Amino acid sequence: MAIYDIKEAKPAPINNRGLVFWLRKNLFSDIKNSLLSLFCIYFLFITVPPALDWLIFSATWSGSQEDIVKDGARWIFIIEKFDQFIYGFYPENLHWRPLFVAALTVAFVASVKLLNNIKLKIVIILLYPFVSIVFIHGGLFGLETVETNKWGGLMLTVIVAAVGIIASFPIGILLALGRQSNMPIVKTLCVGFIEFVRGVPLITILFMASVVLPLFFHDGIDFDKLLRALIGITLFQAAYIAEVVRGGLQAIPKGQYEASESLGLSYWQGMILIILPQALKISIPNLVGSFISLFKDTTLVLIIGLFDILAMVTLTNSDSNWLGYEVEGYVFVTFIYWIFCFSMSQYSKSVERRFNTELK
Amino acid sequence: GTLENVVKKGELNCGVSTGIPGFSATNSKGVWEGIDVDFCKAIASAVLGNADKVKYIPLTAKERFTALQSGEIDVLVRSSTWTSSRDTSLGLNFAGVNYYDGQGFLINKKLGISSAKELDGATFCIQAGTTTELNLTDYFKSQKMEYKAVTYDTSGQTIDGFKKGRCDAVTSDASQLYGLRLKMDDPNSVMVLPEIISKEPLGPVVRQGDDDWFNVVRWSLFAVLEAEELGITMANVDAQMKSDNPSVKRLLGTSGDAGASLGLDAKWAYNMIKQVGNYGEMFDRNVGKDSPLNIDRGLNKLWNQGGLMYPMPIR
Amino acid sequence: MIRMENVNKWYGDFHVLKDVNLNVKKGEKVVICGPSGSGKSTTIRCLNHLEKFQQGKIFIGETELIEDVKIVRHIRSKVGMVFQHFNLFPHLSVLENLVIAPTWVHKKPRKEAIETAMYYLDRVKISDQANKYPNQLSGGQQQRVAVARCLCFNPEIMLFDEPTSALDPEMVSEVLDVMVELADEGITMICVTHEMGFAKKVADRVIFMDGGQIIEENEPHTFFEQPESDRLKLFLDQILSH
Amino acid sequence: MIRMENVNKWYGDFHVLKDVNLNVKKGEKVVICGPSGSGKSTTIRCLNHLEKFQQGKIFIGETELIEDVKIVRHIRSKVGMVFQHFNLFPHLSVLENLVIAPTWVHKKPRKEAIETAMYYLDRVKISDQANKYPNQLSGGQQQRVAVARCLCFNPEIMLFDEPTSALDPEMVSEVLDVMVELADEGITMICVTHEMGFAKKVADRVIFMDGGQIIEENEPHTFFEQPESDRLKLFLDQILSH
Amino acid sequence: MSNPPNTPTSSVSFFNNPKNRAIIFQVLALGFVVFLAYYFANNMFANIEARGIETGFSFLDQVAGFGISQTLVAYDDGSSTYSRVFLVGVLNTLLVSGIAIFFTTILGLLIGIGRLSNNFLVAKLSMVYVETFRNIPILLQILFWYNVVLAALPSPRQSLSYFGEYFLNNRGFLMPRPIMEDNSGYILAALILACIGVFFLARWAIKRHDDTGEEFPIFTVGGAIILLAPVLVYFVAGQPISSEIPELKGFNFKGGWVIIPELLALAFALSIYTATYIAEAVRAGIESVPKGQKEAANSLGLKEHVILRKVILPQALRVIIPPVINQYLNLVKNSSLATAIGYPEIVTLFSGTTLNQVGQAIEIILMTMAVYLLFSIVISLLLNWINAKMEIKGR
Ligand SMILES: Nc1ncnc2c1ncn2[C@@H]1O[C@H](COP(=O)(O)OP(=O)(O)OP(=O)(O)O)[C@@H](O)[C@H]1O
Ligand SMILES: Nc1ncnc2c1ncn2[C@@H]1O[C@H](COP(=O)(O)OP(=O)(O)OP(=O)(O)O)[C@@H](O)[C@H]1O
Ligand SMILES: [Mg+2]
Ligand SMILES: [Mg+2]
Repeated sequence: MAIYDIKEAKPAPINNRGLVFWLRKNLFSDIKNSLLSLFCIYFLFITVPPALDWLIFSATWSGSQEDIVKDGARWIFIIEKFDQFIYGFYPENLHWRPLFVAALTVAFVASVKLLNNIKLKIVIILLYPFVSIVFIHGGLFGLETVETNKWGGLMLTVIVAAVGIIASFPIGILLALGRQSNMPIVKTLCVGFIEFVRGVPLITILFMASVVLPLFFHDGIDFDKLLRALIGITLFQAAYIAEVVRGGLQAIPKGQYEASESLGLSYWQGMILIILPQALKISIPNLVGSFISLFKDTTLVLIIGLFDILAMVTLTNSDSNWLGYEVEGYVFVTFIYWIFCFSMSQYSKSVERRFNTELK
Repeated sequence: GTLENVVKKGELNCGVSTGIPGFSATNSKGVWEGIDVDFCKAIASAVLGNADKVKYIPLTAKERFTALQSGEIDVLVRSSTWTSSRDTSLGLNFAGVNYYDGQGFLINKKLGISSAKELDGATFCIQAGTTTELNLTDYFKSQKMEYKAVTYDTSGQTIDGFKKGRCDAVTSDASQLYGLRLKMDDPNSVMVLPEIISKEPLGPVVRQGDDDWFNVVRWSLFAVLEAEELGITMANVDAQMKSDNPSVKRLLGTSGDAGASLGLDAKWAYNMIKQVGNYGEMFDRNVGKDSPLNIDRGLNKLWNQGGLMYPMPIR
Repeated sequence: MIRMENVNKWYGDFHVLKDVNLNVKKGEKVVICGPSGSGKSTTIRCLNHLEKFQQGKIFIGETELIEDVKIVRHIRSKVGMVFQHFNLFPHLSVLENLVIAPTWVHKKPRKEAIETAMYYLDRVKISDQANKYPNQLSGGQQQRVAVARCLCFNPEIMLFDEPTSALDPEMVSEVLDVMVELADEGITMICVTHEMGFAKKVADRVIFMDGGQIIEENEPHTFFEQPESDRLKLFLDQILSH
Repeated sequence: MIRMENVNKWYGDFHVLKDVNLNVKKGEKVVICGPSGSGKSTTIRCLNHLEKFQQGKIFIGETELIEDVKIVRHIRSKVGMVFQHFNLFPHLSVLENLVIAPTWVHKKPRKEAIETAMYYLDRVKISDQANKYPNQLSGGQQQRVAVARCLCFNPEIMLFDEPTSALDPEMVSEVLDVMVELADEGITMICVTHEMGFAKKVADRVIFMDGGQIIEENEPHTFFEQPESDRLKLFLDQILSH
Repeated sequence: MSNPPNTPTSSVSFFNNPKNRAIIFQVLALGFVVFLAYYFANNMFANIEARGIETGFSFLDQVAGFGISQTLVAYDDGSSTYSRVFLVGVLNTLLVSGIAIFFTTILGLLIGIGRLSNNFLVAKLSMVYVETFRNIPILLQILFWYNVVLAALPSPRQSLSYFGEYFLNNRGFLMPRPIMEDNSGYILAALILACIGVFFLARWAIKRHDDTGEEFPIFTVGGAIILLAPVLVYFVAGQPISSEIPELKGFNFKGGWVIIPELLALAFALSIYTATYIAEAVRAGIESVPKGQKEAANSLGLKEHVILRKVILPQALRVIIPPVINQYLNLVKNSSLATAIGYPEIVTLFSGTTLNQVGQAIEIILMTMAVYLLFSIVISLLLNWINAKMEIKGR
């Protein structure tokens, strides 16, 4: 009946291309949209330039307090107190030790990622916390002891978060397994613990650890305040980890359990060799998420009188030579936290994407 | 007991505040200073012979008593008011008074008032969990005035709230008000009102039921007072060792067994005075005339100079 | 009934529909086929304004399809569409799926709407499933519900976008049967499908699209037996050897 | 070799296995078939204690299967099982999949285990895939790995639960070949399958289950050509017409 | 066909029976927990005894004797007891949580929808909002907003005034307090009657739609009735509500209702922070409805608002509501951080001031925890109920 010639593709009509079209389509497609766009532009106009001006262009970056002439941020405060923000009261001549541990951590992460030899990996994983603690705390191998009440600043923040996640991990896994088990008493205990901890705010747990915990022990047993805070945070985090791991366990097909059983592997062999490696792998994004929460929650140790980076800002602000610099301090801390949390959340997103493409 | 514990550890766990200028606060190098801190040092030198063997545990007002009860600290020197309920139901013992204080008001000069009686309807910034809170209520009830209270966790936040205009006045122990005043951008824009509305005897606290330790703390306090009374100072203590004054000899341990009966070294008082100084020196250095706070000694003068400081005789 | 005049459409810079001209008379049945990505779906989605186009005109009946809420809604109420993945509403029972449009768009009383719905469910032979939820049905049954959902507002035109390609082979013939039956009732129908059997049996005309344009159109017999353009020949080779 | 005596099993109130009696001699090959839900899987899963049963006795070799950790593990090391969905461990390479049980359960040195593993991979003709991961293999290859994984600890009995039903048709014959080969080596074998060709070729006996009980058993020729019970006739009709 | 039955090796070792193992293990676990509890309790009592700390809940009947800056129930600083303080704290927690939940829901909804907007700027700004505020600790945000709020507001004498009746200064936001006079009961009655009326009107509207297919603008009409009826009665009854307008007396305002800055800052910070999570939940929920659903609804000719109400929302809400409710719970828990800025909620008042005056840490902290546990139990029951209601059948 009909056959037609083949046509060449034509460029889209001019009102359908280019910058103008893009603007029309994305910003001014109808009246409502145009109003929204105008509002947003106005909002950006009144916020961004002043903010940038305060943060950068009018800021004072060097010199002493007398040199401040401009109306912007006075970063000299941060520069002056920088060491305190990072190390707290850690003796100045020993600052190389936390720095060394930071470098060690990088090396540790790299080696765990790159090494293939499982045994070596396990040795490194077991050795790392020990070496780090020895270096930071001292008291062994001729290193001078630095009491925990001298720890502070970002260093303390990172230590609290790191110890929290590392120590809570095995406990969390055990709790998750307990909650999944078919032994009613064990299950009840685990569910009770998890739900209790998840139901109360972290600061009540910290209060408990800092105020009540010592009453639970014999006179002679004397815990360090930081240690007690760490115990509280670890138990708290363990409950959240347990829920994340449980999610991972539930995603493992029943067939995997059956296969490992039918090969004659015992419960623990099956768990450690077959189920947990898979469950933890799928849980990574959520684990990172719960780590981010923990990292943010470390600020709460301020309330029980530990000097994390936020507390250092409040403290340095009561130095009578440097009064009235809270804003700079808060902005600085905000920035630090944001960098940490944002990069972690981007990492977990990339992991998630990778899993999504790996899924077949 | 605590004494043996401290000797065994070789270190004194001393509870201090998280920052009250003149009493206990860190200086710009992060080192603890203040009259309370000095008293911690004094105890350490009496017990351990070394004023540096102190571990300072900063505590918020609401943590302090539990920290002591639970044994986290050996002694609490944190401008704590001696009251009957604290002495009885909290399971604590006050070992003495190292500062006689009273509650006062800090106001902005712009308010244009000169007496606390004009404060009807004002808003106050106070720190949670202190006797201040209770005194304020009592005072306003008795004066038939109204007030509002904004209660903060730490003294830093309290003064911040005042600075930002959240309240018309700060009320706290007068000694602290002088310190807080210095935290203002312009200390001359604010003033402390003359009224003192309460008695605030501040002193070191120990756990109940440990009499040996209680004695050590109490007599350390008396010893530094006695030293001032006898005119023994950091500078002349070595010379005074040769003094013939029997009181001096008993105090410095060249005669008598005061140290031994406390379970301490004979040179316990010598160590305190040599390393920290007598009470007057502590006072002047931290809160008195040699400090930025420049507080008048007032009630804290020795008894024979018109004050209330009356050390019991060491013999 | 349907007239497309030089319809052109671009996605960004990509020219998807090139001067598409199409005339479908009342009661006519048209099958569109062509390789994947040739613009078949886009063409029929333009007809009920699920996609906008940038140039050209489309008339449904007497009405020109322009960007106007009332007109678009009017046209949609004349045009029923059955999707490849059915797109039933999973939170509504089968009956509710059928009743929602008549009651909300055509302001029919609910009772009447239910009667109509049951009638059409009966026609597609699943009236016993009326109170189940879509996810409880097999693919073939879901497809029937989708057809019934369209029929419920008595459209003048039905569009099918590969209605059988998501089905198991056994289901395909079931659904095609329903469509053949519909076709016999004289409804105007445009159907994107690769089911050649169906095309031969009911189509008045088969259209071959490639690269966003109509390459060839013809009545089924000639279309399959004597394809003219090389591309169509190639295409038919492929699907028949399959 | 295997003896089930009046085995009864309930899921809650539902009676899944009713007085199942089964005797399999060493080296015998038994095929179980029957309609879906008839209890075939349950039967063979009881044999290596993946399911518990409430009444009756099961003997594997000389050993009675009782709830005792040691005995269960002992029996599992004599009985290999190949699942419908293979259930390979996706986080381990093919070689690791094969090595894990010998090294952890049978405490073999790793080197020896690897040698055995390579030997069996060779036998199922995929030794070149040893370092790949299961998800990188085709269904047929995965099934072979699953078989090799069982063979690695040299079981006396192999259980197969519909080993081919998840495979594309081309793969089926591949896998059946491996099974035939195994059968020829004299291993005791119980296989749930609907592959009648396989049954005819290798089975010593075919068992028909329905409603949780064994309805009929016979050697293959008689089983297929002269079924006795009506149910079996019906069943055979269905699968052959298909 | 038969192997002679061998005697089975049935000497079941007691410890190899998995059932026995489970029992032994559980007994051990339970024993361990009980031992731990016993050990702690024992030490605790010994310590308490040794240190002469009082125990028990008798402190609840003691007079508290301190002032509280915001009390929703009658509280007298000279005569109210600690149990009253507890109640004040719980109510203040509920108040700030309620306010914050209200605003965070609205904000989260807007931002979540904003992230899906086809307006480029709106979408990007929403994303920036989420990525910024989600990655900053809530405590920092509370401190920050408190300082900003306080610094930005003028002193009472320079108050910003609106209509001469509403004032904003660094003591808070002041507004007139309604004073109920004699006939004010009628207004309440009118409100109740209006609500009942609207309920029946709604039923009638549904029925009419069922019968005739005609729509009735129930939201507009119903809203108007509920608003207008009390207003009308207010005038008819001779304006029986007067208001106490805050007045500057001395250095402060007297009278009226006041929202203290701590409450403002806390509610603000909590709303802003939690909204980021709610926004993500909303976005995920809307994105979880396949595109085809909207297309199908469109091709049926349904109007936009019907599509939203009948097709999109029912499916999206199912995904949205559970995480949102969890966030509500988190918000309630986060409100405990008010202790940093001195808002008088349960932790500040009870685990703070009261603990310090009374010194009975164990009782007080347990009571505080119990409050939060109660909240979380109520919320999870609610969640289970909603989940059960919204389940789509046949999945
Ligand atoms: N939203 C979109 N943005 C950009 N390109 C698109 C979009 N939707 C479709 N396309 C492109 O337009 C072309 C035509 O798509 P269409 O869906 O109409 O093809 P089709 O003929 O229906 O193919 P199939 O048989 O695969 O359904 C394809 O090349 C497709 O990639
Ligand atoms: N965990 C369980 N709880 C309750 N009933 C179950 C369970 N597992 C299986 N069943 C029921 O037991 C019966 C037998 O199941 P089984 O898997 O043994 O059947 P089958 O013969 O293998 O079927 P198919 O050919 O479908 O695999 C079925 O009716 C099934 O519904
Ligand atoms: Mg298509
Ligand atoms: Mg089966």
